[in-house]
Amino acid sequence: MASPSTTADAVAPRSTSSADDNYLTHDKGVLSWIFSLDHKRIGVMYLCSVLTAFALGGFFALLVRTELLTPQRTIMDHDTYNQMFTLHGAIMVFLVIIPGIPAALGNIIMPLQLGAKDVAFPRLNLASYHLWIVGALFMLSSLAINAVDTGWTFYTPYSTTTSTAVVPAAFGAFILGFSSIFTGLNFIVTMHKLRPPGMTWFRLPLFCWALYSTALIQVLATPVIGITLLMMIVERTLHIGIFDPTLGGDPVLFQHFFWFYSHPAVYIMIVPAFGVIGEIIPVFSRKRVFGYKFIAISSLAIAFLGFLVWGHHMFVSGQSVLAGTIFSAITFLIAIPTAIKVFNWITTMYKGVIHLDTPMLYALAFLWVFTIGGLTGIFLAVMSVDVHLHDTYFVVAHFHYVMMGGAITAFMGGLHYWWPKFTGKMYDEKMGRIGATLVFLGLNVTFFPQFILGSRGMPRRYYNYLPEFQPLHVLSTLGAYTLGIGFLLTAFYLYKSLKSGKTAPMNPWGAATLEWQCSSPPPYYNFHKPPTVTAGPYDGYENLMYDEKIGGYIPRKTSAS
Amino acid sequence: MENDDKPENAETQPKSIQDSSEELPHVPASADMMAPNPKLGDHKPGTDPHDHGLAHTMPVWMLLAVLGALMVLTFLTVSVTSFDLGSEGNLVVGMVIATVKAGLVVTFFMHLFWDKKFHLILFLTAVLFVILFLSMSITDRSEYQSGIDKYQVDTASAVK
Amino acid sequence: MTSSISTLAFAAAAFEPKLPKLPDSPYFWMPPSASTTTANTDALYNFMLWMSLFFSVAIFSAMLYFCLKYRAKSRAANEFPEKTNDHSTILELTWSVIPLFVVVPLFVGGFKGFVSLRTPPKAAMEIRATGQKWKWLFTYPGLGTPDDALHVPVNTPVRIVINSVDVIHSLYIPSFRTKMDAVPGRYTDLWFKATQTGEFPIFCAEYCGTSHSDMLSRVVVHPPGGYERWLARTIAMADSLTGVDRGKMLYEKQGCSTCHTTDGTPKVGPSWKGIFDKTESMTVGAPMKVDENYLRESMMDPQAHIVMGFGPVMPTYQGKLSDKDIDGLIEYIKSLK
Amino acid sequence: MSETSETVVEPKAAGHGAPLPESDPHGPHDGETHAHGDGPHLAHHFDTYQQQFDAGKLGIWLFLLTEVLFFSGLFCAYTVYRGMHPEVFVYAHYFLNTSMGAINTCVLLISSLTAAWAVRNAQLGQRKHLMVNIVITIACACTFMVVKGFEYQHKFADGLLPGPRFHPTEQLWELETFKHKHPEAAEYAEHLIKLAEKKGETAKAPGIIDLHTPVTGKFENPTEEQIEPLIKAGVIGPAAEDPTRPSKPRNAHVFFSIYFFMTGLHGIHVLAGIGVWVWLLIRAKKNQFGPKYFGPIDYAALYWHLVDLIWIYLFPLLYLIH
Repeated sequence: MASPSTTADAVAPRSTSSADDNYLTHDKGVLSWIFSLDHKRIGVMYLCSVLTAFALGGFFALLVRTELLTPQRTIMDHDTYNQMFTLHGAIMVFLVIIPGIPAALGNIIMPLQLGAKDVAFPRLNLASYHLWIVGALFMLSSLAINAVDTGWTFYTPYSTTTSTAVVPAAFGAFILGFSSIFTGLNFIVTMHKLRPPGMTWFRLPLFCWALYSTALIQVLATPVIGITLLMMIVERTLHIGIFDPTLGGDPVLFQHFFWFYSHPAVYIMIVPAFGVIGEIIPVFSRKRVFGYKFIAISSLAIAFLGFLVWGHHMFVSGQSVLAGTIFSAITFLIAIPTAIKVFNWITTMYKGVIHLDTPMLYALAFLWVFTIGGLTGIFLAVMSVDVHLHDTYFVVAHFHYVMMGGAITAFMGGLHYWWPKFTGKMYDEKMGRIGATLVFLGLNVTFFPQFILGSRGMPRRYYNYLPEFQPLHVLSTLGAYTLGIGFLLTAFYLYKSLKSGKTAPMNPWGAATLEWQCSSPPPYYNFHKPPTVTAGPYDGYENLMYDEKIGGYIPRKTSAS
Repeated sequence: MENDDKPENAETQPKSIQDSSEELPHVPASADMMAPNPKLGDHKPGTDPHDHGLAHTMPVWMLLAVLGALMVLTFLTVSVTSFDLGSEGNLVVGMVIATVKAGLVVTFFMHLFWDKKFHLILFLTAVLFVILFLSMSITDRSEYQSGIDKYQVDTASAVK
Repeated sequence: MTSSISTLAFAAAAFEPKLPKLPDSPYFWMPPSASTTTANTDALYNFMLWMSLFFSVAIFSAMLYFCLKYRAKSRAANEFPEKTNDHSTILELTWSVIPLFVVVPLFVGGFKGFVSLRTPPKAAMEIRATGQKWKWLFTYPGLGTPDDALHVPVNTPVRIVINSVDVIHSLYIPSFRTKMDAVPGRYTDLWFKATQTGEFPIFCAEYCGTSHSDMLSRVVVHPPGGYERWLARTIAMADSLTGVDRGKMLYEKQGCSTCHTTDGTPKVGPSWKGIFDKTESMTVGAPMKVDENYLRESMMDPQAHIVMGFGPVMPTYQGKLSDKDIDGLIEYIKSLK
Repeated sequence: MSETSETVVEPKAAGHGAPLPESDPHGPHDGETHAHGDGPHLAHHFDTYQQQFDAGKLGIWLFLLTEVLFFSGLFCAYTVYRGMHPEVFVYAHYFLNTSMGAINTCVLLISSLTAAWAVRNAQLGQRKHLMVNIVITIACACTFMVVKGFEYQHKFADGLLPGPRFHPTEQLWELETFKHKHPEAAEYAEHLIKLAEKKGETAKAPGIIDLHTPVTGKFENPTEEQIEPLIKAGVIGPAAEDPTRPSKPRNAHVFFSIYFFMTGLHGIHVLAGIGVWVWLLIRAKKNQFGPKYFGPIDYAALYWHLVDLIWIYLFPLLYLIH
């Protein structure tokens, strides 16, 4: 057992050039990556895979938006269009957003933030990644055979009767579910059992709290989608008559099964985003986060309430009035913890010293976009209004504001925030700011017109549409192109930073959480001695000084003398 | 949230073993392993006489007694089907017996009685969520059943 | 002879497939309001619109103001914020409770509106709607053949009993702010009382495959007496039409035109032009000659033999077409040389 | 932020915690080998055996949580269909072999005992007893699968398959289990069938429509015992597939869909369990378990008890329908 570190160690300044032995250089060769048990390497592999999937899903999105430039055929036929939006949805949900923040960024950062040497079960962690790859291959094999055209929701009986390759896609999602369960399980145990001395629950960084809440949902909800997809696959192949009405089954039951997972899954996607924002805002405001406990507990509250509201996706599905009423009532309660978070973040900025670097720009974009996404969610929770808006572009706009605008914006923010840490390189800050601005503008131009379209009655998943809707569709497509350019620019300068970026200092942003006390990139074993934690995750900014020579923060010398 | 931040009790030396006919020559617990661990510790040894090092050890008589009880309950649940207790009565009795059996397995075979309370909470959470899932789906289902029945009557008469 | 020609001309004009037009709306956000069911929805929607505007303006301006006011000069300046509280239970409880006060009335309002949307008056006139890939068919009391448009009298409560023959569809009338899924294997329903005469579009709102976006229809709200006149005219016409004319009418009305063209281009199903007497290879089994028997089988048991290159998507018309109808369709197909 | 009292009071370090040396003086590490010299089974990122054991235990409990929810979908489907079509379940349960189910229950309970006993053996370092208990567990699991295999074989042979392949070779009233329980009803059903055949295909036969048509002989006034079991099983009455004669209830195949899905998925779990136990037997033979390291046995036993637990519910739900 390691003894607690001494004070002298604590303030000794360290050079930033300790990159000669870090997790990136520790072992060589492709196999040392593919079979690595190191959480950082697994996280980096996850990140690369998720970004590849994101590019693919984004490409499909651009094709879909291009097709919608005109009310009739533009570049593809009906069926191709249906396959494109299905693949866009399935890839973005199962391959990008769900693993995006927890499995990629969380894997790299969470054990470091916690002060642990690794996650609790490194092999399970690697298995989770390998399962992700297998699941992704299954999903893409559907693309190669005859791409699935059911929409990402796999509603029966359409999914059990269509002629496209539903089984590989659904089986892929089934496998990805296990990948997600393994990550969640691992994170819960890690946070319970591998905290170093002094790291109390209320000293956990908010990112860890968010990942903990997410992991609970992953463990509790994901098995249900597993069994649901399995039943759907068996229904399709053996016709067992559980979901197929011609054999005595009930398609609405499928929707209950599906949304029992997929609504909590929405929180698997957005709660980690809250965590990232909770890290960025205090660091870039140089101020403790306001109302730490309320934010931490509200993540848990959202995770729990998220299980009780799945039926709000089914107000017009033939669900009973009784069930609809219960689900609607609980749905409104989610507004409370969500509002707490937004208000607390804004208050954190009050009287701070705000640095508008790229991560902070993404965080501000998140606040803007998520506020709109959250408020429009209230429209959809009101039952009578939802009857009009359900399955229209209003819903499309709402969940893109939350998923794309919330989860992806936070993911981009987190990526930029931790980029210097896990790559050891700085990116071009000016380009970063331009990229963030383009993404923010693109987002709003793409999705805001869709609120109007939806309110006016434009149904979703439409290939042809009434000519009256065209101007707003054109605007939306132009926004999508802007988004595309923003992401291309981002990819370009991030790639450039890997090749020729400045060496990153240990602590470029002046953060106080533990990951910034490792070198950049971190050493193979993170912490030789478990660090002793004596303060909260957002304490002690006043003990850090910006040093222009190294371009990062170092402990303030005066406190040692 | 449980609090696992209390420094751990150091008293974890194994108890003498009564019924080990072929005790292995295992290395005595190293000082390192048994050292006070300030890091974690929702495990509080020394509070129960069957605690053996890392976890609780079940006495043999208890294991056998539990199996006996389970067997008796299995016999009971089979024999009760020959009595007519109404359309739902038999189902309820069957489920009650099954739940008692499950309770025995969880409490004794799975050590949950001596295990950390958090594990119990986890298990109960799973049960709670299953109940939630089932009850809402089934409530809704029984509410809209009439639409299905009417349709089935119509289609049945249409076929004729 | 002359009467037959004039009927044909009339039929052609009446069944010309056309895109429903979205009527001009007096509102920016919403389509026109044309039934009694819109009041609750529109009121709540507008309330939320203003509430959202208020909250987002408040949040955005606070955020932007803080960014400008408290912006750091540079990192090198090493500024530190003045000490402020890092939590305030009273403040945080306040903004936990504020949303509660906002959402409770919203829930109650939405609940009331929803219950009234789902509770048709007892005296409502009943029309059946059947969704199939990719067509809505409406069956009226007293009219044997279904129609592809929804005709209703103004100021009369109408209950639509919905079901589907294949996959889930959703009957959506934006101008009435109402929508209901058509679920195979059961009935669902919706009701409304139209307050404006005219034509309003109907969409299918639940994704149902290839031509989901072409599954459009219209609701025609007739002025007083107009519905009865329309019904009488349609019944008379349905009885009088025979042979090719009947087939052509059914082609337009029964959804055949969604998948089969009459100009030779294959769509979801084979084109009817010149198909009669042709020998086609089948997906399963030996090639078959497209004769009267094959055509009849295709309507009654569409999956039995499928022409090569097409999918098993056609619903059965068993029980929906009379012998007279089938003969008419066959005659019509024969006429398309 | 700190609300908890600290045992180690330190001056505030820069930021969140104390710093760390850059590199590990213990030299390179590969995978899970340890750096502490504590013993062969302590993974590098754990400090003590206790920590490692507790982590594993929490992990396996979380895994059991996912298993419970995984099966919950099937239990939900079961409950919905039982509520919707009670007659199908009454009808179908006559086709199941209760004694085989009961034997399997006992076999699985015994294996659960030996699994729990194996944990005790591992904790006490009794290698031979441990191996004996694991072998018994595996033997019981194999017995379970063999019995299950016989059951499946009978079902296949009798045409009791899910979905459109459901073509039972025997009618309900021809079954021994049914005849034994309701002899009068079986006789009455045979009589109705004969009657229907005599009247010809088109004739209005008994069954639902005119169940009480005057017939001669001992079936003139059918008694409760003759009719009730048939109506409850959906053989005659509104749920029957064929309204003109005794038949199977509509959608009877759904029961067998659920039966095969539930028992099949459970069987896969038993097979996985056998695999795990074989692996642990090999490790036990190598003398790898002792008081400091018995986690794998404990975790496998917990998994095994859960498999048992699910069967405890499946048995009355599938085999003991009244």
